[in-house]
Amino acid sequence: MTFADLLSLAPLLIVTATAVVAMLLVGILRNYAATAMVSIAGLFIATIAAAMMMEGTNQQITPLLIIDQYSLFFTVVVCAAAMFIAIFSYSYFLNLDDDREEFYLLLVVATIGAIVMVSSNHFVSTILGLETLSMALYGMVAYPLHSKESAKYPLEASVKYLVLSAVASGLILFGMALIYAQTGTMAFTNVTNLVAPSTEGLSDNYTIIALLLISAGMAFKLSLAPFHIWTPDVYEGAPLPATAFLATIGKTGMFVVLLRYVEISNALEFSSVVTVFSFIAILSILAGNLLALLQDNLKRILAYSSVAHMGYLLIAIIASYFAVGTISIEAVTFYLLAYVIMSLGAFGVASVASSSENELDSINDYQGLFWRNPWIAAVFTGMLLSLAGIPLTVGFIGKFYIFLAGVESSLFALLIVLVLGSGIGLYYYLRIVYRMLLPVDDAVSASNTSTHIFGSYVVLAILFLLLIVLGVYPAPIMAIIETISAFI
Amino acid sequence: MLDLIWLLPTFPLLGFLSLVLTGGSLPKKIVAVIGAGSIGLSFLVAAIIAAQFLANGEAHFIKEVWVWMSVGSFSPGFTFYLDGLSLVMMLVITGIGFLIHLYSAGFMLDDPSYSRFFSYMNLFVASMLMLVLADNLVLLYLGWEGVGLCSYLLIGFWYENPANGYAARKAFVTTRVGDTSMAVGLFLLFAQLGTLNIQDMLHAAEAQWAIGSGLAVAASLLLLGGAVGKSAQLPLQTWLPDAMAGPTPISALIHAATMVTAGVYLIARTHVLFELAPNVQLLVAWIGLVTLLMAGFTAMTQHDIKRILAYSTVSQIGYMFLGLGVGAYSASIFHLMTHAFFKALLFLAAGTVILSLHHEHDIFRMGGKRKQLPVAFASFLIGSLALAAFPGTSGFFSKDEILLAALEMEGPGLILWIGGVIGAFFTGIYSFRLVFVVFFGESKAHHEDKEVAGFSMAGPLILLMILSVFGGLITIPVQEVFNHGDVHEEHHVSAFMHGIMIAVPLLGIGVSYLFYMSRALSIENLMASSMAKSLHKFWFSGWGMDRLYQILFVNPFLFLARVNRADLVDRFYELLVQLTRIAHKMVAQTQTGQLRWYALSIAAGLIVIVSLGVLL
Amino acid sequence: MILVILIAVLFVGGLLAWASERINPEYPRIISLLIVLLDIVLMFSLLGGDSSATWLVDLQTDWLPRFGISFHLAADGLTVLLLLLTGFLGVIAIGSAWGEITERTGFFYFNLLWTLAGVLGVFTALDLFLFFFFWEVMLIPMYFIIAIWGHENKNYAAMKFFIFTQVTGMLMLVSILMLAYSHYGQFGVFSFDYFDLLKVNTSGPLEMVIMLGFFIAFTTKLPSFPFHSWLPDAHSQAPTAGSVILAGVLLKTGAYGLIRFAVPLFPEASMQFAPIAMTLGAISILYCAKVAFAQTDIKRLIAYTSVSHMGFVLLGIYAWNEEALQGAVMTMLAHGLSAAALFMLAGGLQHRIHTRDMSNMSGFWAKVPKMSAVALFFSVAALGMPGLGNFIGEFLVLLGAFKANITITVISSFGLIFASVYSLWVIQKVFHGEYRNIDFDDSHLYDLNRRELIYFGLMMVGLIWMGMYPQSFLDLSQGALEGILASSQIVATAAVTK
Amino acid sequence: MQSIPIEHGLILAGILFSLGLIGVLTRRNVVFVLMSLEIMLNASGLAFIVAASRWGHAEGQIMFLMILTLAAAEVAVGLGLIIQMYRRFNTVDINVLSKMKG
Repeated sequence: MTFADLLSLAPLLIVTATAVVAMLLVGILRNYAATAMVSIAGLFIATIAAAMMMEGTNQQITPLLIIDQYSLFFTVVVCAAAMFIAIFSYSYFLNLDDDREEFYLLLVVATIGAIVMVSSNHFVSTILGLETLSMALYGMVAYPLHSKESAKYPLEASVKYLVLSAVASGLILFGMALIYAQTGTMAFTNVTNLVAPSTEGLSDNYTIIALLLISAGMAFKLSLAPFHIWTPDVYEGAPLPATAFLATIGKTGMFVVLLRYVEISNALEFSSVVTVFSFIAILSILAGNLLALLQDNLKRILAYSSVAHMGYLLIAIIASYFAVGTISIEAVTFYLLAYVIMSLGAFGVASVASSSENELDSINDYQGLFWRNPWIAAVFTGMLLSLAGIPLTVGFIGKFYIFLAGVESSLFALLIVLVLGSGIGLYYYLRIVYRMLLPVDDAVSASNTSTHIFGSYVVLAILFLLLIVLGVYPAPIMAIIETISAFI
Repeated sequence: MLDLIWLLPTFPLLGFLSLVLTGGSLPKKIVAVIGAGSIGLSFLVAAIIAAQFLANGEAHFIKEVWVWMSVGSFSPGFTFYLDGLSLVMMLVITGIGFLIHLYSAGFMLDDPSYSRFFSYMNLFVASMLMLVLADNLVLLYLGWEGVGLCSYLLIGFWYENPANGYAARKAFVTTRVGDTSMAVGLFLLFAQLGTLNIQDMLHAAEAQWAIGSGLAVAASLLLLGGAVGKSAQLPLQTWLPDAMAGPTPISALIHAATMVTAGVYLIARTHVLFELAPNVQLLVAWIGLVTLLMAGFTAMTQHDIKRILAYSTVSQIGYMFLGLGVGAYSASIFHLMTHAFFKALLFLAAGTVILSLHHEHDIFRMGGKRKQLPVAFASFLIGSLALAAFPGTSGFFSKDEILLAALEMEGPGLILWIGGVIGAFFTGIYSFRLVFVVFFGESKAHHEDKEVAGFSMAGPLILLMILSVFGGLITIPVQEVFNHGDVHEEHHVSAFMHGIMIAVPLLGIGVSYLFYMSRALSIENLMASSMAKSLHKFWFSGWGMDRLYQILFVNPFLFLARVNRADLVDRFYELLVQLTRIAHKMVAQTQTGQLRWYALSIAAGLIVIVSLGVLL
Repeated sequence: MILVILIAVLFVGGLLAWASERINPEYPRIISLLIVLLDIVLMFSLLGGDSSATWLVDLQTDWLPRFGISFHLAADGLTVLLLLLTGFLGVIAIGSAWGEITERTGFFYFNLLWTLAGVLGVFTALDLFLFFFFWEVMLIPMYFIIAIWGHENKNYAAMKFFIFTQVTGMLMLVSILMLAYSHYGQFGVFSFDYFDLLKVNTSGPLEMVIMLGFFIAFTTKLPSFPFHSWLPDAHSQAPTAGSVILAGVLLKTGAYGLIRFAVPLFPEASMQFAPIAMTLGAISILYCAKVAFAQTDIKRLIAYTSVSHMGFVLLGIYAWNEEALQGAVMTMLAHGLSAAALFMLAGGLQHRIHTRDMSNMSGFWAKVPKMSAVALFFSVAALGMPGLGNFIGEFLVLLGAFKANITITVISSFGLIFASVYSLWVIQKVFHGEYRNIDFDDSHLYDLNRRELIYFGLMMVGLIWMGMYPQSFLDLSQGALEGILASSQIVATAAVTK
Repeated sequence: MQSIPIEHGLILAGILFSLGLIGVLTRRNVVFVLMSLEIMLNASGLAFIVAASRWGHAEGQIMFLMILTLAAAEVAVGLGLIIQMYRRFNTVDINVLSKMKG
């Protein structure tokens, strides 16, 4: 392990250091602001570092980690997102009647896990990252456990999440074991045509089962149907920052792993795997959108919509097998980025409006927001329209990519489902928008007692800017994504 | 001077605009001056133009004002075409029109919306002139629709009464049916002959189409559809009697003298087409015959003074169609002119009667009015004589020519002639029935009435009387328009036939004398039999045509409209929405909140995808 | 460049109008009026260009090079006509909102101007991606206009409007991508540029499928049976200005799309499909005329008549010969004015007596003669009276369509009769008859004021101009249409021989 | 000596795994649920060892050790939550945690 290796591990190390420093700080003096500052600063530095390293870093560090432009790109995304969430959570937890500092600890640790995931091309690092992330998330989900007001749900959410995601981890592990039995290596490798004469017995079906077990586990983490059922409850029960983290960073990390693994292992060579993936995609799109249709709880709506969005992404993954170019990979990349931006925005608005004591998670709470607080409402509208895939927003470009990938691989059945799903989706996004347009209802607006922090507004502004700029002139980012996608 | 022909429609148009834009703010005097004056001016111009045109004796004169639209090969223009035919029409329209405007100036004097009335009238005259002066069918169609609109507006002039509105809509929609068929005819002609300029079109048709060729038949049939619509012939005649809801001058101008004869004009204008389709031309004759007979029967049963005249109009136009059908174009046009004279006279007179009797329409509630209403009486007497083709009157000459032409025609000619003669007989009956009942006998009317007839009303009546008597002596310069197949020159008919034709109307008059004057015969006996009653009822209802159409077209349309008010298609989308909601409810059931159930779902999902993967 | 300015002016103006509300709620409407007038002035500069060239202006710069997507705006005669119509109706719409919209004026005019901007974009974009971009952009402000300032059932209407157009829009996106991809297949590079895609020769079922994607999107916006059912709701719920823009301009984008894209890009498929399309047109004409007659909500009635008139446009476009196309364009323009005017009248009535239910109305002529006369004029125009714009359009359409398909044309021409039935029915129901106000308070039932008279007067003049001297419009569009026709020459001949 | 065919090992692991899963499904007591999770994780650990023995690697066994620690961590967090749960509801029946649904 040379010094160069350490250098290219810089972002990871910086974040880890942040965690340590924060921990010591908590040990020395309990100061909410200080802890927050430290972690935010650390994450910020990590973001910058990763961004600066992107030029021409590309090396395998130990068998476990691959630091190439692709992983660095997502390191940037993850760190930035984590930083934004940290900023949101400051105002959110400000009035929590309990120790508030540890939340940042958990958040930073979870970020470490995510960074490891996006840069892993080995089973061990995958598991390491995944579990680090999950462990921390259990804590984050359950965090306001002791606080009297909102103490019922975090516990339930956390237990559900813990049990079920442990099952999923079990699935992944078992699948990995089978693959290992087939290939003899734990690094991501091609798993096709392995039936060597020397190894009696183990037929392709072993491989397929193994792949499906892994996919099932990952599908759970990505809350793809039919493994999505936990999502709404956990989203609803968890405090908003934790939900945001789970929805954005958690999903991103897992999806990058999925992408890498599918690409390297040629899993899609097996037509049955393609079938299963298509099945999962269709199911997720329909189920997600249908479930969200008449939902009144904002967090649950976003949970269900995330199910649908993961389904959209899966289409691109399937397409990547049929396509000649890298368009489908770019599609996945761009859409992930877009998804992070818009869900961060949506959850951000919610968490700015809420606090740990009272979360405004019923869409009725947002009635008349457009006239009470036009700027927030504008941001929220932007995010929702983006989620619905309307032009002028980054969400549209993402949809465009997915459609293009689909057309390129002529997956028309999936595209029709995509169109249907988006059509249904419009309904519930517009329901929220319409609520905000309604005249102000004093009873509701009175209940909004959150403390607004300047920082949160800045973050929202940044996100909104990204939303529009990437939606109107995405050419530069497209170029970047085109180059980095070559590394998959 | 001829170049100024575009002034003809311009004056009335200006009158219309000035009246509309001032929106009834002008004093009535000025309104009357503008309204009648504009028509007077264009009559003046018309007269001068006519004189000049006849003087330098060209066949026709064309003046293009501007190209209307030019798309590909299709380029109709605002182009006026003057020849004998349009000359006659334009003189009739402006002349009669002027008189009637004059009359209306007095007649409508106590109507609140005086200027609205005149604005519509002027617009009407303008479009009517467009119609007859157009050199292409599109411009003609413009006038055609324009007069239709004005007739709608004027029938519904007293809009407070929904009945009038209904009559107006009925008139417009019924004629619109005909217009549509005419429009389709235009499309066909253009698609086939590549032009809608009337003369070029006719020449092209002669050149390209064999006699009796399918296209010719189709084209002439479609045009005929337009003609019967406007001219209230079978099967579209039902609107005209109801159109009497409008003020009486309207009935005189639009529904007697000018607009309703537009169909005759159209056929005469495009007679070449009809000659290319002999069967259609024969059909024209038959339509004319049947219409005139049916209308004659009905006229005998009516007792609303205006409806009687309306049906008589229908029947007279039937004669014109008969003439067109047998190829006596100039005769028909001649009859058109004379009919314009005496029918306008009759209507205006009827107007005086009605006005004097405080809007009494039922002739059996009148009677013995010849003392009180001398002018009206004189007008009615002369008008009816002319209408009944009393020898020497204008009506005699024109109707005579038509019947002779029919007689001379080989094949069905004789039958047509007989029918026409029978019609003449009825004409005699109903026209004098009207005269006798209204003006003779003892006065049934409740009040001693003074005749309201200022100069502006009496003047036109007198002029029209003169025209009705001596109009027959005018010779109309339409020879070279119809130079082929015209039968204007000497007829070789036995004196016996002549005798019949002269005698029959007198016979009719006599019959009505016996019934309504001397009471030698009594209606009561005639009406005794139930058979007669029902027959009378049937005729009275205009042969039940209204009922028929109500059942055939109106009711089904209303029914369809009613059942589908909510738009089936919309319901379909509603259904989709409902299905989605149901689906949502079903899927939402899976979110039980039970951890073990969740775990189970994962296991199940696992099993599903693994079996999918392995089995496929 | 001028085109960019045209659009940018509106976008910026919208923001200005919104911002200016803080200073004084009167400002937004004044500002936006000035902005639109300025835009119209700029538009006239387009007319200066030499009319010999098909494309008066043509601007192209890279946008998303990764996919050969360029920012490509261009205008030919047809475009200019539609731009002017948009500008004109923009003014009219602002006028109709002048007294009606009293709260949140800033945001309202912001949306209004942005809708117009989107429409201008749609009319000028020659890169299909850009076209789609604007196509969607013009919807969102419209959604806000309906959803915020609409009437009792606005949420439903706005939602329906948005979902219909959006879903079909996505179908079109798929088609665009398929087309672009087949260009990639044939030339090895991505391009969304109109002229490049014209070169692509797709054929067979694939072409049909792609074409259908466009067709559905455009006929939904047109709208045509069976995709029309969003329109009555949108119209009856939208504020007057919204209806004016919707009926006057937005519907025309669908027709424009058919003329510019659907047919030229897929000549063969369109020709195979023409009979079906024309049949749909005929059905729209008759069916919606009938449904219109049955309505009691005056705005719904007018909405259905719009569908019926748009049926003529569809008929004309797929007859695909010069007369029919010119007719379709004239119908678009004339209907733009007449429908807008009728909606303004209906809106005016609703503003005065707070009901749209015709069964409550009767004999208004006695009460509001000016208004009644105006209404009479426009309904007469709507029923296709010669001498007014609508007649020219419908007549030319039928004239051309007759060459292409006799049966359908004859059937469609019954629409002329139905049109007279419903138009006169409105006049009878609302303005004729005995005046009575049992069901509403007529304290505010005053006649047209000067401002309204000016707007209606303008529109009347427009219609009469179109009716008496349509040449000035036909000449503008002629070059463009001939170009489009020539581009699918084989097809045109095929159509005639059919 | 003859070695055990790899299938047998894997099948055994599979059976263990399924047992664990069934346990998670059937048990209402959270503690037992956690134990069933343990079984699942260890089953996959066993599978790793079997595979490792096939290739004669050490990696598999290292992986097993990692899984052990991982499972321990899971249980640690889990037990913490269970205590909270007991404090609040005075029961460890998993069904009390079903407030959120729909």
